[in-house]
Amino acid sequence: MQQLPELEVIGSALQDNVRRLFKGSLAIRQIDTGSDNATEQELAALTNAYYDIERFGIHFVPSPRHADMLLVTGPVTRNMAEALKRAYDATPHPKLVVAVGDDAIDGGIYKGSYAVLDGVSQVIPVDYQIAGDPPSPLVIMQSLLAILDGAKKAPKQKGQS
Amino acid sequence: MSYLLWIIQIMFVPLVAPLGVGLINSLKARIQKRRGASLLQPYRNLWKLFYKDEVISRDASFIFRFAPFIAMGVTIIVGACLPIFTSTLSTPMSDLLAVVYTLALGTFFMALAGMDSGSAFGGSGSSREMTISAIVEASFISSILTVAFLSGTTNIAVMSAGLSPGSGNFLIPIVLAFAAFCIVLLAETSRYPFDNPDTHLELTMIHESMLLEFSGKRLALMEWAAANRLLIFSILAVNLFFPIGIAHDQAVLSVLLGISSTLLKVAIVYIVLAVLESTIAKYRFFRLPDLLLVAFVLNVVAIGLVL
Amino acid sequence: MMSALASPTMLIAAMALFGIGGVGAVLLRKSDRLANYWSSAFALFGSVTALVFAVSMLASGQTFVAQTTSDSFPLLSFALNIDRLAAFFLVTISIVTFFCSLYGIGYIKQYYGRYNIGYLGFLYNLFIVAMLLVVTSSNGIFFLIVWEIMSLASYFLVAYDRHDPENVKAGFLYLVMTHIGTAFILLAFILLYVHTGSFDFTVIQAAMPTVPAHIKDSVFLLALIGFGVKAGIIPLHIWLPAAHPAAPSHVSAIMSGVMIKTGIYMMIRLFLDVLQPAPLWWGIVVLVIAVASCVLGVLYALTEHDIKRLLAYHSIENIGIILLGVGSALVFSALGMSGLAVLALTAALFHTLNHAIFKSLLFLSAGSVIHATGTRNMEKYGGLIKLMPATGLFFLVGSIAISALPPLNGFFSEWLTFQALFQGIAQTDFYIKWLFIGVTAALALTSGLAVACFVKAFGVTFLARPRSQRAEKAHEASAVMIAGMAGLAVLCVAVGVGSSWIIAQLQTIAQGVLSAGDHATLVTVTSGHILSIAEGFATVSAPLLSLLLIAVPLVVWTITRFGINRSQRVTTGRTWDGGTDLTSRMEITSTGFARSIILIFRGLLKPSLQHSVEYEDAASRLIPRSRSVTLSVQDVYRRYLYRPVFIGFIHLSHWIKNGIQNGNINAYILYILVVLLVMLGLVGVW
Amino acid sequence: MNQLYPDYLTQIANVTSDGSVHQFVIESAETTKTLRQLLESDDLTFKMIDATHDNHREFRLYYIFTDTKRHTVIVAVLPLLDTIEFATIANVLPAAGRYENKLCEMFGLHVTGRGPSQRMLLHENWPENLHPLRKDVKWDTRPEPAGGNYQFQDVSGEGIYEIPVGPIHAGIIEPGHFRFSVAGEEIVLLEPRLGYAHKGSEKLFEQLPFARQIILSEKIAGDTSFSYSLAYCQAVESLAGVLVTPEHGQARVLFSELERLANHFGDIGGIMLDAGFNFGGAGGARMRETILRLNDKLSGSRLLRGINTFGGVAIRLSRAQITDLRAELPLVEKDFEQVMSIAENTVTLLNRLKGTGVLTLDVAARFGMMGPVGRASGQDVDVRRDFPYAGYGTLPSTLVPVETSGDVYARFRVRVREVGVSFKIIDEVLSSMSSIVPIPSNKTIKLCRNSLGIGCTEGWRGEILCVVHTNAEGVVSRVAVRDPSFVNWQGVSEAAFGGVVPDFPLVNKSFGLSYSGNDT
Repeated sequence: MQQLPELEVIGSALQDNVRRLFKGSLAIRQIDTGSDNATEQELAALTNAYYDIERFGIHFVPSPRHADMLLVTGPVTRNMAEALKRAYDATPHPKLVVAVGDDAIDGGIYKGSYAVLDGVSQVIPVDYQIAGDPPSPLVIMQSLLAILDGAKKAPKQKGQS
Repeated sequence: MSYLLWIIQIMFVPLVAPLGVGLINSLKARIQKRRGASLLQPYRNLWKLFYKDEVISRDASFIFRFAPFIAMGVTIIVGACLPIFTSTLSTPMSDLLAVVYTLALGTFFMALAGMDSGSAFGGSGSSREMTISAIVEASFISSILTVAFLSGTTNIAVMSAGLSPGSGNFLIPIVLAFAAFCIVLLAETSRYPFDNPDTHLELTMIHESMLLEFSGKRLALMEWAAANRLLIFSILAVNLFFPIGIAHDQAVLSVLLGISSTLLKVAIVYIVLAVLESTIAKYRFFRLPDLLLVAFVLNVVAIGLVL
Repeated sequence: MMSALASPTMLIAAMALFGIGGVGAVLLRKSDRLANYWSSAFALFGSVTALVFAVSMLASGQTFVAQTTSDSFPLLSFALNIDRLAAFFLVTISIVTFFCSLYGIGYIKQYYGRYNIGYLGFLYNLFIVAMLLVVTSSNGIFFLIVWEIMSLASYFLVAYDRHDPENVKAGFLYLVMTHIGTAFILLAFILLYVHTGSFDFTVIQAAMPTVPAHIKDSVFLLALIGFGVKAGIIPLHIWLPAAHPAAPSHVSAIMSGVMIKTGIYMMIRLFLDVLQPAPLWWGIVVLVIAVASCVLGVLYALTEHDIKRLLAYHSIENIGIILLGVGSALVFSALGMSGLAVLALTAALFHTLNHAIFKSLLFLSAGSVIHATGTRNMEKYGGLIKLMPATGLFFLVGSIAISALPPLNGFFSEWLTFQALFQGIAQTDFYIKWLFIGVTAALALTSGLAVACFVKAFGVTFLARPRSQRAEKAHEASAVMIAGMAGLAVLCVAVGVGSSWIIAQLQTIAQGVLSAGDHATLVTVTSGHILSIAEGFATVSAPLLSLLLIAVPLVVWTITRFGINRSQRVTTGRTWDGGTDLTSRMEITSTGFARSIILIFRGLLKPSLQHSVEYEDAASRLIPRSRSVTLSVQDVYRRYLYRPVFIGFIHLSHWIKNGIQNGNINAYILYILVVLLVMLGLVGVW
Repeated sequence: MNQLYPDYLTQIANVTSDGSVHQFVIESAETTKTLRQLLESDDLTFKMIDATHDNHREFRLYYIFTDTKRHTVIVAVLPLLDTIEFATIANVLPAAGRYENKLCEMFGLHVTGRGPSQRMLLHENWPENLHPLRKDVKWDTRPEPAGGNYQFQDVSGEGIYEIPVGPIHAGIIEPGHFRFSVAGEEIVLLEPRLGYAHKGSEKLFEQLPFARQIILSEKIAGDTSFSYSLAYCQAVESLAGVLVTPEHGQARVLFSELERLANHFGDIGGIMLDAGFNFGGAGGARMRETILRLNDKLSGSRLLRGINTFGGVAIRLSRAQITDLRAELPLVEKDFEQVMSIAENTVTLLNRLKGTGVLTLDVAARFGMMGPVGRASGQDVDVRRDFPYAGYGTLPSTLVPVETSGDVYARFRVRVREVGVSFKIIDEVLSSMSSIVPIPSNKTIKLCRNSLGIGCTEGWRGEILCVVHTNAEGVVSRVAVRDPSFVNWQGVSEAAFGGVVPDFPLVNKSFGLSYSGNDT
């Protein structure tokens, strides 16, 4: 299998961060809030044999109850806002929310449209963003690395004083 | 010495079980030409979950809250009753029926917990789990019964001591009962072709759909209990039917040999599982009873041959 | 002291207390409250007295025989024989009636103003007295009289809630079936009388060597059918799932818990005691019937969504399990293996006791649920554990016990039954061995299915969200009702933990029945209450099992709660629903839960599914207006057994005389009597 | 003049022709009769119903057909003057029902002659009386959430319960909701509810500058970016009279087929994965990734975005790139053949696929199912052959795989065979291709006034339609897109009916439909 050398570098740095912040296990719940399915495809590609994100301690989980991180894609359509809120509430602390893709950041090309709410941050608190339309798997991994590098400590429990 | 052995005996299943899951996942990744997660990943997952908060459905009752402790507790109890590395640690708890029904108690509460949150998936997961475990129970009991009659005791911890090592006459019934037990193992531990432990499709899940509502510590316990269950059944499979290497005394050397031979044999079971789960598709739900019928017939023939 | 308690005066006192309760209730019928309190109080006193008497009898090891004959009816004698077996059944009956009477005080209140409470109190006490006499009588004619009183009293109790036509129908079915049973029993006793010259059990037993084999066989079959109807064995069970649900719940509990056991009692009494020695095939027949009853019983239970019918079918299942013990005992004693016979009978007796306890517990808690929701339909329940936590807990205890899960009592009696069967496989020769292999598999299958069924019953009733407005408004049962259930729940735990001691006692009883000495002891209790079968083939320790099952989860809880991440916060939220609203229609239904198992056993259950769709526009069939689906399971017994027989009878009666089927109950009873007379005539010729 | 037209148009007056598009106006009263007449001709295939709204004037409905024999488009225009009512044709043409519903919802029209329908794209949070595609509704209007109610079909009967799935699924899947009514495991009714990915794209087209419209077209269904932008470009090219050179046609064929390959690999792997056959699932994902990387190397975009422009492709392909591609694709093909030979010999897999989720030809024909789904049920349709575009003029009919069993296996097989065809087509294209010089982006493109252009491509899911309308100033006044999923979704319930719940994901995956494309 043809591997990208940079992938290994990013990967092992990512793994260190996952160890540091998430005890070596980062569970991701992906939520599509009206994306065009391009970002989903790229996120799904993270699990294929090329990127194999699992080996860095990162895995996708079926329920928000199991998740440490919500990867939200799409501009958040009117019809998905409520579902997104519920998924956020269903996720136990500590949790990170990452808006993936230009649309998720601020609505992208759909910004202003009657049918969308202009990005994830309009509906739930967003911790980080990953730009791109869609961001490629490698970009997603680089961005995750940058995100985790920036996170000094394990994500704080919001609402806890 | 005996205390030390008991400590090993009790800790073995909960400590080793996550490693087994890691092994299977890693092997499956290799077969898919991936490198996969590290062998220790299941421990990390559990540890992480223990340090997460929990969200519990407001529809759920105390059943949901206590089921994980019962599920975990049951696997620890049963784990301590097994012939893990020696046939000398016997308790009245190691009775065949006590083990089977204690495990069933865990399933009972897990299925109730699946229904408790009122999610449609949890309910259908419970229904599927109970359907399979209801019809597999007869095969579970009778496949071990074959060995019990051969060794003259239903105490699974000491069963292997009763089996004379060179009894070639009993090879056929043992192999038949072992084959039946393998089907039981797959059904009881929610592996292929009964259930797909990796699936992200909520509509096809059996075991996983009962866990969709769990989070944090309780999820960790449920997943840990599932790993324990797999190890328990694997130990039963290798040490009841092929007790090669198992210690019949408490000497250090034989105990070490017992532990390493068990680890080796269980590893083989896990490798076979990984290969199986990579090379076949899951069965249709209503074809599964056929498989269980096969197990049942194998058992009847095996017991018939023993006597 | 002990001998004083074991004296017949105690029994007479118990009877008298029930009598005062019954008659007083009739006199006080003007006041619902007084009638209820009076009759229930005396039923409680009577039960306690009977319990004390029977326990003392067991403890002192005495046997009590009493007989009075009257000259005008030479065949009828008031004959009692209270040996250990009878005393055991007295214990079982009085334990159940005690807690049911306690529960009844609260439960009966719902009938105030609607029905005559005095009448209920009278029937209730009469019913209990008759049951006590049934298991103590030792004369065929006297037995039949009290048997009939028991049947009629229970019939009137079944039809008590007569505003529901279903209950009246169920009562009628029960009446007909029980009299068919009585007819067979009568015939059996007459046959015995013809050949032994007596209706007295001891005389009959003594004369047994002179009775020809084919007469014994005929008596066996007649008694099996006659008592089988009462016990509810398949296929004679059809009245049971109709009648038990119809009665008030505390009466259902007594009917399912103990009344059907009188059939078992008489089978043990006749087959293993009076008619001994018995040929091998009797045992095989009983085993086959037992297998059919337990497997089919639990499968039919799975198809039910009427909570009391579900429990009633489980009674059939458990009667099957008890008969597995009885049948094995018959087989073993025919083979001369008295030790194994004792083991099997001990298992049967233990399961009889356990079933009496947990089944009445389940019926009582089901009664509370029905009381609180006004329906027996489980599809209308849901979430009740939050509204009625005590009832929920008791039903859970009952469910664990009946599912034979450790450490409660049901596990240990099923364990013992399994041991009898295992020994049957190990120690018998080729053909019998295969029989036992099959029977063992059937029992394992049954217990697996029972667990599934009680996950369904408990889950659908008590967990998740209410499925109907009635369930939303459910309320906890009253204090006395809780007390009644709590007592039985405590017994489930206590009998489980103390099972080794109880099994040892029951073994003595079984040895007495089978006239086997101490040398035939297969069950031994070693130090630390370890129960050991056949010199260590199987061992289990109930106290240790109970201790571990309680302690280990607690330790796990303590460690996870306080040992790791103590600062963890637990919040409650909405059930994760994928982002939609969950309604009560989205919880798995009782029917849905069991549907897969039903489909797997479609060969036996013959399930069906019918669609019907109405369209907005019949021509284009584009938009459906309404859809409905009907799921059902065929009643094979009515279809293939009873209906042909019934149709045959109709043809016959048309042939004899047009219009003989006038639908009048009296006329039906008359027919039965006519048939009996004809049969008596035949016996005379024989 | 009528000799120019085929038989079915001879009865009709006022036919105006514009290249390969024939338009005529029909009377409201005559609608059903005229359309029925048209449908009687074997040459015509119903495509879609579209509508426009003029702020000052009226609504117009466009009933669009294609003549596969003559490669022409027939458009019957029904102006609605002072009315919002039009008669249904769904009782004659069931496939029309869904379009009628959508137009009613989005334009506030009212269809007569059949029962009420539920809303598809605008959910209960949207006010009943606000219709986004009307010109007087602003594109950025955001009304307060309305408290409507959506009534799922209720199946009565003791013991029937509902399983709600989504819109957030357990996997990495687009948002959509499935409401199962089940008897235990058996599905007695499946009602999909979509619209969760509705982003108002059609309205947005009217708003965006010309250059960004292509970008938006690529995002209708992100996995089909190239075919969508191609359909859009073709519609505009036909309005502007822009011709595409054969080389650029060939390049478009190349990218179309690469897109098909990548997605078919994904779907074939996905079907195997959903059947629990992990080896095949991993293989599919791996091969998909290989193609995406080739895409990246060729065009700089993994999902082939930003390639199409009016008149051809906007990227450069060097001889070396083409040679590389010709060397690498056979390796992928070999990998594919190896995986498939193992898959086709795995009994447990075939057992899951065969006989599961049958969609009969009858149902497929009734709704006009298309793409691999239609072809697996015996619908012999393929735009590449029936209505050729770009460089597809020479695709022989033998290269359109058709299966008849209509089950999951048939849909699986059609895709597997189509992969083979794609490799062939690519090979053919590459063998005659030397290098591609990009078309400079044309800022001064002029469109016909008051006209409509239609682009039609065979995406990997089936036929993609893009209709572009211009107003009196020659400015794009409305763009309508129709994803094949919009049609094929109607088949999912039919295929799921009577099956068991655990098989549904497999059935759904074998349909492989788009949510975003459907919800536009």
